[in-house]
Amino acid sequence: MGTLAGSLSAPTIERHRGYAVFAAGLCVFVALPLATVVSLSIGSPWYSIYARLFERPEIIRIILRTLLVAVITAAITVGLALPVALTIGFSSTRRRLALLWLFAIAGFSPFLVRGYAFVGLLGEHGPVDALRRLLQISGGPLLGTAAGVVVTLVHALIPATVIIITAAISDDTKRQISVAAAFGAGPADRFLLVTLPTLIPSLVSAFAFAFIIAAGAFTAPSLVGGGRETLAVQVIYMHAIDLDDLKSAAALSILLALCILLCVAAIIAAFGSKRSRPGSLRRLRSVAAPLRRVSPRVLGAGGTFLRVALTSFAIILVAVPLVYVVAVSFQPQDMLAFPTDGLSVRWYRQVLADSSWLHAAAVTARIGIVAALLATSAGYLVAQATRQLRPSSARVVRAATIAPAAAPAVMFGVGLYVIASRIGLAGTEFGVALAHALAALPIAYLAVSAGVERYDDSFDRAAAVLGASPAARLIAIRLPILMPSFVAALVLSLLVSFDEVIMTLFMAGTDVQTIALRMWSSAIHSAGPELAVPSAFLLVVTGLGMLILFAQFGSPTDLTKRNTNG
Amino acid sequence: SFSPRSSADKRELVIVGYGGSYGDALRSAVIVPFQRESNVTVRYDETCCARVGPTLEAGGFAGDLVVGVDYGGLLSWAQKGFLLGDARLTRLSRNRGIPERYRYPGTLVNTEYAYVMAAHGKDAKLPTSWSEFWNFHRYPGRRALIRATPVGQLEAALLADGVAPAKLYPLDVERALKKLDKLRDSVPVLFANSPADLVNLIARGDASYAIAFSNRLEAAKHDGLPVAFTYAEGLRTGNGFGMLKGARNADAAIEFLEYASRPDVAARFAALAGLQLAKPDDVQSPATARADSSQVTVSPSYWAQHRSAVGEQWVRWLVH
Amino acid sequence: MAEAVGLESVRKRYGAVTALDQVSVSVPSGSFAAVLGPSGCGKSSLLHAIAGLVRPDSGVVRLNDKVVGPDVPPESRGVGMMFQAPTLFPHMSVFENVAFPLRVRGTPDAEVNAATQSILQLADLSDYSRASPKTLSGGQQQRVALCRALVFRPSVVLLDEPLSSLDRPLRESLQRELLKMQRATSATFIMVTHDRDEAMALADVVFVMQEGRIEQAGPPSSLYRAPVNRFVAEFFGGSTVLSGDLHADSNLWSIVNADGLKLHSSAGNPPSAGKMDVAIKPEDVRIRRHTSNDAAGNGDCLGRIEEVRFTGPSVLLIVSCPSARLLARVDADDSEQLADGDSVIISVNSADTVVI
Amino acid sequence: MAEAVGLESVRKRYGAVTALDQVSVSVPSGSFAAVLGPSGCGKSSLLHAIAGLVRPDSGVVRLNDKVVGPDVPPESRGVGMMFQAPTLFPHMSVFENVAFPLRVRGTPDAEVNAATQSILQLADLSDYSRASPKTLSGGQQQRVALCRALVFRPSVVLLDEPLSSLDRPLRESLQRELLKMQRATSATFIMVTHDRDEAMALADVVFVMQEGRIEQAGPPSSLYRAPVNRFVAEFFGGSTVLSGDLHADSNLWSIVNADGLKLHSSAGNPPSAGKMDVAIKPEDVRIRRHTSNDAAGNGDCLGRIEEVRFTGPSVLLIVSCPSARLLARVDADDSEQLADGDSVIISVNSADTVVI
Ligand SMILES: Nc1ncnc2c1ncn2[C@@H]1O[C@H](COP(=O)(O)OP(=O)(O)OP(=O)(O)O)[C@@H](O)[C@H]1O
Ligand SMILES: Nc1ncnc2c1ncn2[C@@H]1O[C@H](COP(=O)(O)OP(=O)(O)OP(=O)(O)O)[C@@H](O)[C@H]1O
Ligand SMILES: [Mg+2]
Ligand SMILES: [Mg+2]
Repeated sequence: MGTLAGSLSAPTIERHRGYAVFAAGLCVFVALPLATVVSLSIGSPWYSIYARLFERPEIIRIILRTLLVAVITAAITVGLALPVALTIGFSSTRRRLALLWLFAIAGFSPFLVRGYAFVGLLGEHGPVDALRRLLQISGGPLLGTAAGVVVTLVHALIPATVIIITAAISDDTKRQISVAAAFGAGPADRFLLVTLPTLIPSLVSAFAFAFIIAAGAFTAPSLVGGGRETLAVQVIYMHAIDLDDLKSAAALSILLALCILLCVAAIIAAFGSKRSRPGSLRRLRSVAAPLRRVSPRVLGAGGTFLRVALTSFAIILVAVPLVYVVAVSFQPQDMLAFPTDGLSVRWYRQVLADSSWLHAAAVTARIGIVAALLATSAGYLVAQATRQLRPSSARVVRAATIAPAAAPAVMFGVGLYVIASRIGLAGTEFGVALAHALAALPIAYLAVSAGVERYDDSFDRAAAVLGASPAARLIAIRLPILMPSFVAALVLSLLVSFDEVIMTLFMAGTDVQTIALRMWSSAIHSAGPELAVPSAFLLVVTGLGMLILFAQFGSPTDLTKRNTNG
Repeated sequence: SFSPRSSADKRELVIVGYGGSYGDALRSAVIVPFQRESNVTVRYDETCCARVGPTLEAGGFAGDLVVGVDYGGLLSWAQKGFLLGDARLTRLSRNRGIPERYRYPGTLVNTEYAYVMAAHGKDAKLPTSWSEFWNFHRYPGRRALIRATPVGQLEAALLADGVAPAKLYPLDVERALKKLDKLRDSVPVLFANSPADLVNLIARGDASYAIAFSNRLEAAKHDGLPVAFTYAEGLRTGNGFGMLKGARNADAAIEFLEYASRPDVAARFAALAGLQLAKPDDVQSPATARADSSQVTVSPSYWAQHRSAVGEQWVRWLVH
Repeated sequence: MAEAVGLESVRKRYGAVTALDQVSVSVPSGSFAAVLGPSGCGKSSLLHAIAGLVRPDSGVVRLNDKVVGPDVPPESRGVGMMFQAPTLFPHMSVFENVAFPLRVRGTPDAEVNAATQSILQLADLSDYSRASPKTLSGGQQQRVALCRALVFRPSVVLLDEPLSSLDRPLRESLQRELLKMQRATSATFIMVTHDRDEAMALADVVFVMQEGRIEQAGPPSSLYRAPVNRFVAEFFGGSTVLSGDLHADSNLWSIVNADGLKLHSSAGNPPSAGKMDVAIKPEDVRIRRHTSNDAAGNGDCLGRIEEVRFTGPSVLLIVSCPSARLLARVDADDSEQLADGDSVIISVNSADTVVI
Repeated sequence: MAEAVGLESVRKRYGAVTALDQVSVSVPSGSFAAVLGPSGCGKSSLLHAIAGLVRPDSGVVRLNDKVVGPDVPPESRGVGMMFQAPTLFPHMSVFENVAFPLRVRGTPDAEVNAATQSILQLADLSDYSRASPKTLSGGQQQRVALCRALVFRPSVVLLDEPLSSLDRPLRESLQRELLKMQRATSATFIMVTHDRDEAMALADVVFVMQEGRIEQAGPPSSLYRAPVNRFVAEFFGGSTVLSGDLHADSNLWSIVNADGLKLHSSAGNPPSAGKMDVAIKPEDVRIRRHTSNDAAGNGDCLGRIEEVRFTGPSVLLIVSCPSARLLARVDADDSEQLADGDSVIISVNSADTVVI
């Protein structure tokens, strides 16, 4: 268990002024573009733009509705991701790799395309509505409803949340579960009193992540949502782009970002404390109490059934759009629809003939790798810093880290662009990579911190007394032990970079072309099967790549389990 | 290449426009032959146009020319000072016979498209007027609108409500929205994210009828998609070029515009892109469109002036 | 007496290592069993197999005379187990850790509090009941784990080196408490320990293991006095095992080693003939300084002191004679004139030696 | 002799608990020190303070005669440390765990291999060098940790209960290896242990701690023979401390307790007057059965056996007389007629008792 060496809190280990300095620098780095956005939102008198917003009753309603959709989405996402993560965490290597592979490659099909897949899947003639009619459930297609938006968002968020939670299932978790079993804890007690509390940090991370992304969602509600379901970022976007009202857009962005940060702070304050308080344990115990009357066998079978059912549902939710995308790439006509009149490789020929796709792919890969490395390192440093800063400073740093996701990309992109163009970074690949790193920072931080939070410092102490310098400790001890979290952070940041459009739009200028950007721009004018072709390609390429990556680094949790000795 | 591209290349022209079929048409009908005839290298940036406004507001370089933008949008940019009122451009605009209603410094608006009624199915029964579009008994089924801007859709609602085309402007926004309420209360309404999505919704049959963009429908029809549409009471909108503030290569831009507005080139492009030429006496625009005298022109000046205010009302209506 | 725990031909291999090699044991209900053996011999594996935490490759496990298949999960076996590493739940206080087994059994709060508090008091941990296990010292953690294994008074208790990190007075007091508790509840205790004295003080029956096998089972005194093989004699008895030749003389026989040291003598018929092994306890070896006027007698031999280990009341000597090496224990007072390298005369009090 | 490790008035508090209370120690270079004390008394905290893993609230730590401030990180202190829990790196094989300190010092591969293999052999772990630490038994893990702390031959070695989970033969052999290594490298070893015999066998100097304080420091025999207070006498000497009154008679004086038991007698001037405490070792207590024809003499008293603890060669008796309770150790052979509840006559061999 190694907690003994860790029992004596060691101020000299890994408590480095460097972390605090970095955190301060990062805060400034994030604050500058935000300050630009704030300055855009200043009218005369300074509050006039905000006052105008508050005079419009629909604005408050839009923000509240956005937050509500985000909360519901995050809750469903985490509710589905937890059983999936448990299934992955406790299954054999082979199955674990297969599942992780599925969830990881799902992310490498651009979300824009998957969003279009949902338009087809949820529409009048899609399979979902066919199923509904078959089951004679009243109502209409999910397309154009808030429920459709939530489903689409859950689909988009499941892979990342699964990866975050899976990375937190460690040998320690498994050992504690078997100890609990030895003391007579049945499946319900084990889950509620041991598994759940030990996974809380990662669940909080996953929930916060899902909430932030859902609250800032643009593509999903734009494609799948209806009129009343128009969410905050869409309104911001409309003001900034279609209505030429940058000032209102800026003010609304600041307002929304503040609301999101407040909500996240509330989530973390409610559940994020390191040790579960007696109160919450008592609550979990009272939940477990009635379950204890059920026979463990029945309960175990029921739990397994529930887990398998939810996992299967999650797999379907993640995989079906991918299948749809591949199918659409063979649609003979120029529309995004399931091919019903024969198949055609017309779009493959078109894409392969166009060298700009290949060029864009290379640029995307370069930017993605740099961004993922930057975001993950920064996320790690922030996680370290928040661990040792005073709680109040840690809150500020955490807010700054999450701000790039909380601030709508349109406005953050504008702010970033203003700063970047002053220092000559606008329109360069590095500038874009930097922007992507910022965009990915929140998720990288959340993924890494889920690991760092429960990392047992005693390994560092052991290494230190054996003579390892901080750098040696980082490379030889922390990195390998935290590898699951680092891989999760890298993969997730790569995904963010891969899908990022809006900030890229500004930072890329007229010179840099990424795949996502290329798709986005052609989708505005003609959203055809051509879009599905690179996705189908990427599914294969990233699929193979991820297989190699996971084989290389092992899976988030190692196999060989030795229950309880030492 | 992680370094800024040098801007010293004098003979490079950066054009910002849309991708997809519009971009393809522009490239094949205009850009490629132009590059053959001149020594200008054109870089066509397909990311129009979200970046342009904010970038210019921030004082950055967004490109030399912008293409495919509605005249209303161009006007509002011009009024914000985002366009470069080059005298040569004004002269060119006059020389090419651009109608008076589409002339403004810094712009060249030689094409038009229209907001029209579209339906799912190659041989679908089409409404003949906007008030028919609101007749849910005769034309049952979902309607698709576009979410981003109210332009065209408010006009359609007012025409359906019986407002005379001549009395359309200034728009009675409240009345238009009430008419749209009737639509939304009677049939399910889908809101598309982009013109392209509108076509997909109609082609797949997710929506039975839509207020859609004629140029996109022309292309869809050309591709054999199951859509039908009519230019009846179509709401015509000018669409064209603007010279952007901070243009690095104004000379090449003028050269390009001279080429693009050459009658043969313009006609070739318009045909490919499904647009109509803005010249009233043009012969090569799609026959149906020209023949339909019921078309109404969307007022550029009205929208240049009221875009934000009406937009706010539109947002309120959307979410209420 | 009914059987509380029984294993029959249980095997468990990990790759090349055989952790349990056809282990068969039977622990009567209400008894206190101790398991001893060298590090890595399979003691923990044995407990894990009983608790259902390790799935045997083959063999049968019985609890309370009923066969429990490998699919019966740990929580249905009703045993209490203390693991070798404390493995406390990090997210619970000391109190909640100890209360855990009661909680999952749905015990009413008042009872939980009473039982938990009283057992914490017994382990001298009352002051730490609200502490987080991470802030405890090693011995404190071990005690919490012990409390957790006992608090719900299971009928079968498995303890894996429960007192290994405790100081002697505390250990002795807890030993006494363990015994008291076991007698009071007539539960069956199986305890792994590496401390022979502990096993002797507590256990009714001792199992000595080596490389996955049970070498000998029986009451501690019988293992101490009559080891069945060299390993048990050395490991459990702390004896030195020497070989010698039988010298029979009418109905008196003795065993004498190569150096002339008389290892054993007895009346009656010798158990066998030829070379024989004799286990000699350190306290049965007599050492006296070899001085010029004191020659080695018959049955004595000459040797040299290799090491003197001062251990409180007595001193352990390692002495070598030409063909063997012996452990001898002498009173601290008697040892004062002995030092490394001294020449000594060795003799064996052969009344207590055991022929194996 | 130069000082290898020195602490001066070091304090460390955790909330209400004082883990180190004005601790001052000085360990000469090249010596083997043992730290003993009850569970939770601050032994581990002491080692952590020396290694730089705990920041003292106040006080000074010196290494090799130089003050090391609290900001000098552990890796710059040049000490080797083994924690109480093995804390092996889970992602490295046994071999790589042990090789780690050499690797971070940039030792050439050939040397790393040689040193690692030889120390693994010493700990009887050669067969496990490729194993993952997670698959090892408790004792095996502990040995790996020990190897890792020693492999780079640091000049100051801190060992926190290094042998607590090992069986006796293995422990004794490793004790011998530790001593050999310490002598060979003339390194300074500081070892926490709860085993008095281990401390006596290995240490040049022993520190007995209680509640964060050092109660007594000195060579083990002097602590054993001349404890400065009741705690050390009981904890380290295993003695019973009884009080008695001074009975002086010209230049002969004795201490007799309330029951008439003579605890101590000596010639010369008594150290003080009135009530005095005397530490009595179990082996100095004489017990004989109280039979009708054997009355208690002068200086003897009557008592009853409360508990008989059979511990191999000797037996520990807990006997109570009216006003006190005593521990007595007798030979196993002599004890056979003694049982719980027997009436006995108690006398003390007062030659060896210590007045505190
Ligand atoms: N991080 C901490 N927070 C709070 N209390 C602590 C912490 N570390 C140690 N303590 C307390 O300090 C005291 C001394 O602990 P330490 O680990 O030094 O004891 P020890 O002498 O090594 O005991 P053991 O023999 O049981 O290992 C204990 O009471 C322990 O609970
Ligand atoms: N999961 C595992 N994988 C591989 N080998 C294992 C595993 N568990 C135990 N072993 C091996 O089985 C043997 C017996 O282990 P066990 O833990 O039962 O020993 P032990 O008698 O408890 O030893 P100790 O006194 O050191 O705790 C050891 O050699 C160990 O390395
Ligand atoms: Mg073990
Ligand atoms: Mg300790």
